[in-house]
Amino acid sequence: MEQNILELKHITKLYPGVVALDDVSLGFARGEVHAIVGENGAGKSTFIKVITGAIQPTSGEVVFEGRAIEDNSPQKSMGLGITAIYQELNLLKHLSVAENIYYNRYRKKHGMIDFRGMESDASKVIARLGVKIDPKVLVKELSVGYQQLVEIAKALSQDVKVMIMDEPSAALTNNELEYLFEIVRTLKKEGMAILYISHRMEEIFELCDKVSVFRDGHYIQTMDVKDTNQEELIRLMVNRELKDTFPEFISHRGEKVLEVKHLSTELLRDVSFSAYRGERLGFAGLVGAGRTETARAVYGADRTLEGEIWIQGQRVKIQTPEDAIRHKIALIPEDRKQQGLFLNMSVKDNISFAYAPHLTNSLGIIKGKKEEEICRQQITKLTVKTPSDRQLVKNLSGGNQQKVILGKWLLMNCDILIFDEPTRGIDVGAKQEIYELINQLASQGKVVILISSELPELIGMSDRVIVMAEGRISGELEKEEINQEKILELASKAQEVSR
Amino acid sequence: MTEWIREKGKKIEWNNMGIIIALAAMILFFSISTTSFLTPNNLANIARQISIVGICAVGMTCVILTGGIDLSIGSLIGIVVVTCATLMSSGVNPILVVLVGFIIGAVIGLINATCITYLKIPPIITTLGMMISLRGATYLISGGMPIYGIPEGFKILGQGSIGLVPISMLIMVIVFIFGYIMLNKTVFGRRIYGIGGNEETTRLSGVNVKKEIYKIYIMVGMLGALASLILMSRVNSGQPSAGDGYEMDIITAVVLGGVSVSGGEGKLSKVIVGVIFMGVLANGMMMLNINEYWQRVVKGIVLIVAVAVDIRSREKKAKLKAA
Amino acid sequence: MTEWIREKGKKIEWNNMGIIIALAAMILFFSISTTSFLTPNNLANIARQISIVGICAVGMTCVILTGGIDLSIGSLIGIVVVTCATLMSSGVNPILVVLVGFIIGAVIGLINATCITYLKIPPIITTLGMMISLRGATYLISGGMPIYGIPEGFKILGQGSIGLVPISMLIMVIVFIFGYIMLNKTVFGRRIYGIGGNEETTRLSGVNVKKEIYKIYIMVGMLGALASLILMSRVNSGQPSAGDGYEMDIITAVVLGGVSVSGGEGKLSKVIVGVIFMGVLANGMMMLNINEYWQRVVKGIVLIVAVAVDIRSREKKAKLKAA
Amino acid sequence: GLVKTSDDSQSSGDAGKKDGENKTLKVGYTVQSMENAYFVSIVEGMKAAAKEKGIDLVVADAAADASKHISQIEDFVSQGVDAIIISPVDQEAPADAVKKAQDAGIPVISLDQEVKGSDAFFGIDESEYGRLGGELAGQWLNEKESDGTIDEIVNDKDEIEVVVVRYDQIPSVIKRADGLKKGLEDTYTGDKKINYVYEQNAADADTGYNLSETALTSNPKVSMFICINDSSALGVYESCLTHKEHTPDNTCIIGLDALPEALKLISQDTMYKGTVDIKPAEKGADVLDLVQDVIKNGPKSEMIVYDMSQVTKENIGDYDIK
Ligand SMILES: Nc1ncnc2c1ncn2[C@@H]1O[C@H](COP(=O)(O)OP(=O)(O)OP(=O)(O)O)[C@@H](O)[C@H]1O
Ligand SMILES: Nc1ncnc2c1ncn2[C@@H]1O[C@H](COP(=O)(O)OP(=O)(O)OP(=O)(O)O)[C@@H](O)[C@H]1O
Ligand SMILES: [Mg+2]
Ligand SMILES: [Mg+2]
Repeated sequence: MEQNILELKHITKLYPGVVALDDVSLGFARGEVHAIVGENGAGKSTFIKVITGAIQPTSGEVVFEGRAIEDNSPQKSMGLGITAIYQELNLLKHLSVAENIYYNRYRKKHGMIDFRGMESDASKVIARLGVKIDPKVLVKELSVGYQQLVEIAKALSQDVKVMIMDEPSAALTNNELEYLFEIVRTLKKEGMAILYISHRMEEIFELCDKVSVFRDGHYIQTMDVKDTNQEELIRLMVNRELKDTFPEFISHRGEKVLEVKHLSTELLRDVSFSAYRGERLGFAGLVGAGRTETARAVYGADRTLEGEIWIQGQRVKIQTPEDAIRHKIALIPEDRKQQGLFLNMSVKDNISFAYAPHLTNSLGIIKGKKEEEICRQQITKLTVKTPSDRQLVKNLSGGNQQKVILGKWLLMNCDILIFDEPTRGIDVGAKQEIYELINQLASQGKVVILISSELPELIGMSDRVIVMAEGRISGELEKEEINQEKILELASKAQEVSR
Repeated sequence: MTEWIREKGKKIEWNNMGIIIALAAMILFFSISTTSFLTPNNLANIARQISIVGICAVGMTCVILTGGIDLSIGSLIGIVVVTCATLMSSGVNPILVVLVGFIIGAVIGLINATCITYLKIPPIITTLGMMISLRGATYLISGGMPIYGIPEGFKILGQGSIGLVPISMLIMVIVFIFGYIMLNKTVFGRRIYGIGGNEETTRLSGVNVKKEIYKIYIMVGMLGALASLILMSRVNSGQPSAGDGYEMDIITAVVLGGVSVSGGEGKLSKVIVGVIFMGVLANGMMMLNINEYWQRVVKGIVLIVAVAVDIRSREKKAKLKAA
Repeated sequence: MTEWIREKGKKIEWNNMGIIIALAAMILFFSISTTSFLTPNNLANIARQISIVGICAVGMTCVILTGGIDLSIGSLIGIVVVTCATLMSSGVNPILVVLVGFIIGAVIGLINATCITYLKIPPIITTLGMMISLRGATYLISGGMPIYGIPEGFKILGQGSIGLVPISMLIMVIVFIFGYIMLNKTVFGRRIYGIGGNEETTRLSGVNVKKEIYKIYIMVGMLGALASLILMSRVNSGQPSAGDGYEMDIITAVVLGGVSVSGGEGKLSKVIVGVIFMGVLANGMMMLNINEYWQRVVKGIVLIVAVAVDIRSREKKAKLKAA
Repeated sequence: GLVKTSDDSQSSGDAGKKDGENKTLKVGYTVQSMENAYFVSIVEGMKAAAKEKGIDLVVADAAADASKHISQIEDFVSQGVDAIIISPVDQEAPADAVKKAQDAGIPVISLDQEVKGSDAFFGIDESEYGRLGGELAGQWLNEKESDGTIDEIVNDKDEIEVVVVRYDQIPSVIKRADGLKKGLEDTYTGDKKINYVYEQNAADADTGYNLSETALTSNPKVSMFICINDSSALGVYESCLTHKEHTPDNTCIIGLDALPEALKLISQDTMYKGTVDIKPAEKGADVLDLVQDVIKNGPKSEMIVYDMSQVTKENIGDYDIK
């Protein structure tokens, strides 16, 4: 058998109160796309961070091309030809796209950095992903989807032997994904070893050759993708049987609750739509179509230039999130770290943050017992995996962080809930729990708005879909009309119009 | 396994003790090397000497927790002291004067907050500008000369004691208790942590961040005014240089108490230790009658060492927990 | 759509001009209201007066860009000045003394960096402790007395000019040019931006962050030493109080130049404007014969207003971009 | 008038200065620190006199930074002043700048401390200033000796415990503190040992208060405080008031500068026993006469010494205390 390019031996990683990896041994071969799957908190990200030297394992060794890497560090692993796209976006927000792509690998001319050359190179790499982003633009100006693409471009621009991708697709739509897959297949042919982490099962089957399953910090098993199927994988991951991916739901469209009329912002043009009780309204579109922008405008997070918002037949003024909450609107934001969490605060403090004013006694003191009780309920209800409610949120895995945000907003008991990419980075099991939750909310007569880039999810979880393109609404599909082709057609429609 | 995790989780709650250990070591050293350090009288002195910095430290903690900073506090003390002393010495009713003092403090806080929230000027620049201007104004009001003629009765605030317990210390303790409850048990306190931890998340959680910033800076201004009145009463006069450089002492005490200058992290229960630490160090070195120059050399080193010990102890805890 | 993004991208590159406008307005005002402001002599004076702050501002910019701060720079100036003056006055070869000066600066930078990287003490505390200790050491070395007897020839550094152009200004300009190239065109400079923008990302990009921090603080120390030598030559003596409080002037100039105290953002090309702004303001107010106390009041307000104008102009740009 | 002066005075150069009598004289004063009440008094006196004499006075604050003097002298030269007065932080640092000013035809007069090479020096002998204060302290001890009450103020080792309030950040004040001690030692004729239990820094009331509070706690028998200025001495006095054991009979506080509040306390027979008056406001006024003299008649080589007078309850009657 051909020798593996990368071999991990008996890796254990302990964190305070957590065994993130427990004696994991695994190897990776050249010219293979090797998927790693597992529930949130299974240890996937920890595993790849050990490979790149971003963290030091408590014990065990990383063997590259037959030799153990000593004193591993990002610097060292990069030197050996290992690169990674980390799950958390790792970009320098104040620097340009081009510079981020070539950061610390600058091309020089006369001893100085050649920004011109760098920019033209960057354009070419970005173009391979089927999008166009001005390489001079600062990263902070981009939406999450674009940032993810920049991150991918950064990895692709490197000439390496092992490429690791930790949920690269989380914020991408099918369009960009196809380009990404295309590139990955080319790289594979060139003999690169690729580690691919994703919670989207269909991607595994489309792209990967091998799949390894992790559970609770333990390595479970590796299989050839062609020898397995979705059900088996999921069973191995969650260690129990899961029912249908998208739970059954019968919608009862109730009264009209929310009506948005002629909403315009600096990025949106004349967006109008209505949402009804008991109905799950989906928003589709390509990266940067303006879905997030719409949600934020409705929620009062950004300034609107024009437009009216009506709630239950009454015109309301929503200029700040404070106003929105008063009108019982909640927004579960897409950018978890920047907009949803207090990373340095405990799980408890995160969950109770918005709800705290309802927990005070007559003196304005927060009732500690009550608070803890309520937070524990949320933790249990959402099965947040954390050693205690005092754990700092930054130490949770990505998926569990998302659950903490959900917990916070469910407490608020709002009428209109806008979920912006609620399952981004969430494992299949948890996804189902969230779907069930959404259905439950809808059947309680709440208004649910779901923004998602994962088409199967959107199709499976929406009773009506609004498709956006370039800041406008390009079409609306009723339940029976919803399918992939129609959505994609509408999503790319406006592009032609505006040219 | 679950039990084990749960148990470990509790340990995270342990307060990290580094700075307390450093303080204890220092107290031990001074107690051995001088005869009069550990006497009730001297402890009362220390209490009296730290009360002004202590009161301001509560406000500064809030500001730093939001990720801001207040460099104007020393000059605020100056202008409140000089204005109040001028009024008192010209016979205005002391109660009225105290009121005026608080109003000045609040107004300065209001201006700071307006610059920070509406003009979006970074706190460091806002309060630096304010610091320079207010000190100028203080000298203008006083003509550069100290003001005397404060009513005798007013002395009690800064000089009086109940038994051995100085009144100024009592006030400080009350301020700390209030601050503690506010920061840990009220919505306002949570929001202070929130703003410093992640302002955008706080805003999206329905908090009017600007309003909270106003509240914080006004509170700081009023605490500064309270400290000013104590200082004025203590020296029984209005010195135009009053409070000069205090901002640094206050910030040092707060940071020594483990509050992160980037905001969102820190505990008032440790800030009090920082305040005491600074007071004991100054007092102890004087007791030893160390040469002024050496005092500085030692002070700087002790500061660094204390923080190093504190950080080390936190790391050790983390390791212990992991094992 | 693509066009649209591209176009926005270009507009972002525009330099925001707010602080330059404020400076221009101020210069205009002083030129009209005094006869002697806009004379070659006076401009040369200003140039000489700002050179020390200017040189240090380049180093401080780097430190602040990484999200750190250096409060010890003023005391560093003190100790270098006093040590070098002592050596020179006792007849040591000036070239050797200059070398010693740079070594002291570098060693202080090294100590700062070690505390920050290995002991993980926040830069504000590290450099504050250093500031206090070094000043104490400076007084100890000098016994509190100024040191005289510096060779005549050494004066040229701080007092000489080539034609009307002061040598100290030339040095400052060279330092700025070097700094500019370093920050914008070299890998080291981009790493400085990276560390301040997101230290973890920078580390994961294969940068040895600790090593870079060392380089930065050592550089700052050496720039401080350079400034010290100019100051010593200008004052032609070793004053134990040399550099006292300079850290605040330097930080003010840097922040006025739009560098964000939270790191990662800012341009050296604007910092020089900040430095000039502070120099012109001080000089112009004196020319106008404003009362010293009023000068302070005005200075604080002007600072705030200048930053407000700068921020406003940036916002306007942003809106233009969006429209 | 301010706006018009300099351009023509620069072009017509010396001619303008010769008949300075009927032209407004422009004088620049670079002062050590406007945060110091002593210098504030000098400036006040100077300003009042300038108004009377019709002199255009520009005051600049060096804020205790030796290099600021240089900048300010440079600025004065480009403003085209007719004379410069300087109260330097340090005596040599501004020497080159002074020379440049002189080269530009501008005389420089030192006030308080001398700058090497200046055209005239109206100054204070700091050691003497301190010595006079120390002498008052010594005299008080001698009185106690002759009363026979000296044994009430000594500690159990038969020593007189003295606290020296110094301020070692300014060279001239270091001399002053040493003068204080010397004055005390030279004047005291008794045979008790003088023990300086504390020598610490303070220049303002707040620090003075903290200092004496601490000193009195560890050394309750301290009977004497000799301080480098009245500001700190007044703080010391405040804290002594809180110690019942300390009375005007067994405690002596000596300050310098003759601040009004200090004079008041001296007149009231308190622990505050004396201060030394150098009449800063008068000095500020007088220096302008000297400036005019120098402009007319050229440099003076002799130092003109400040007259200083000790103030105790004996001569306090000469002062007008409100
Ligand atoms: N710095 C840390 N301190 C403490 N615990 C940590 C830390 N980083 C990760 N953990 C814990 O280690 C475990 C594994 O986390 P990891 O991020 O590897 O999960 P993951 O498989 O990538 O999950 P996800 O699919 O949600 O990204 C989790 O329980 C997490 O809470
Ligand atoms: N602060 C900003 N400044 C400039 N452009 C921005 C800014 N934020 C977002 N954009 C751009 O606005 C467009 C709409 O973004 P939005 O986030 O609403 O899209 P989306 O449909 O939610 O897609 P995504 O999957 O990227 O979140 C994108 O082109 C994005 O790059
Ligand atoms: Mg992960
Ligand atoms: Mg989006």
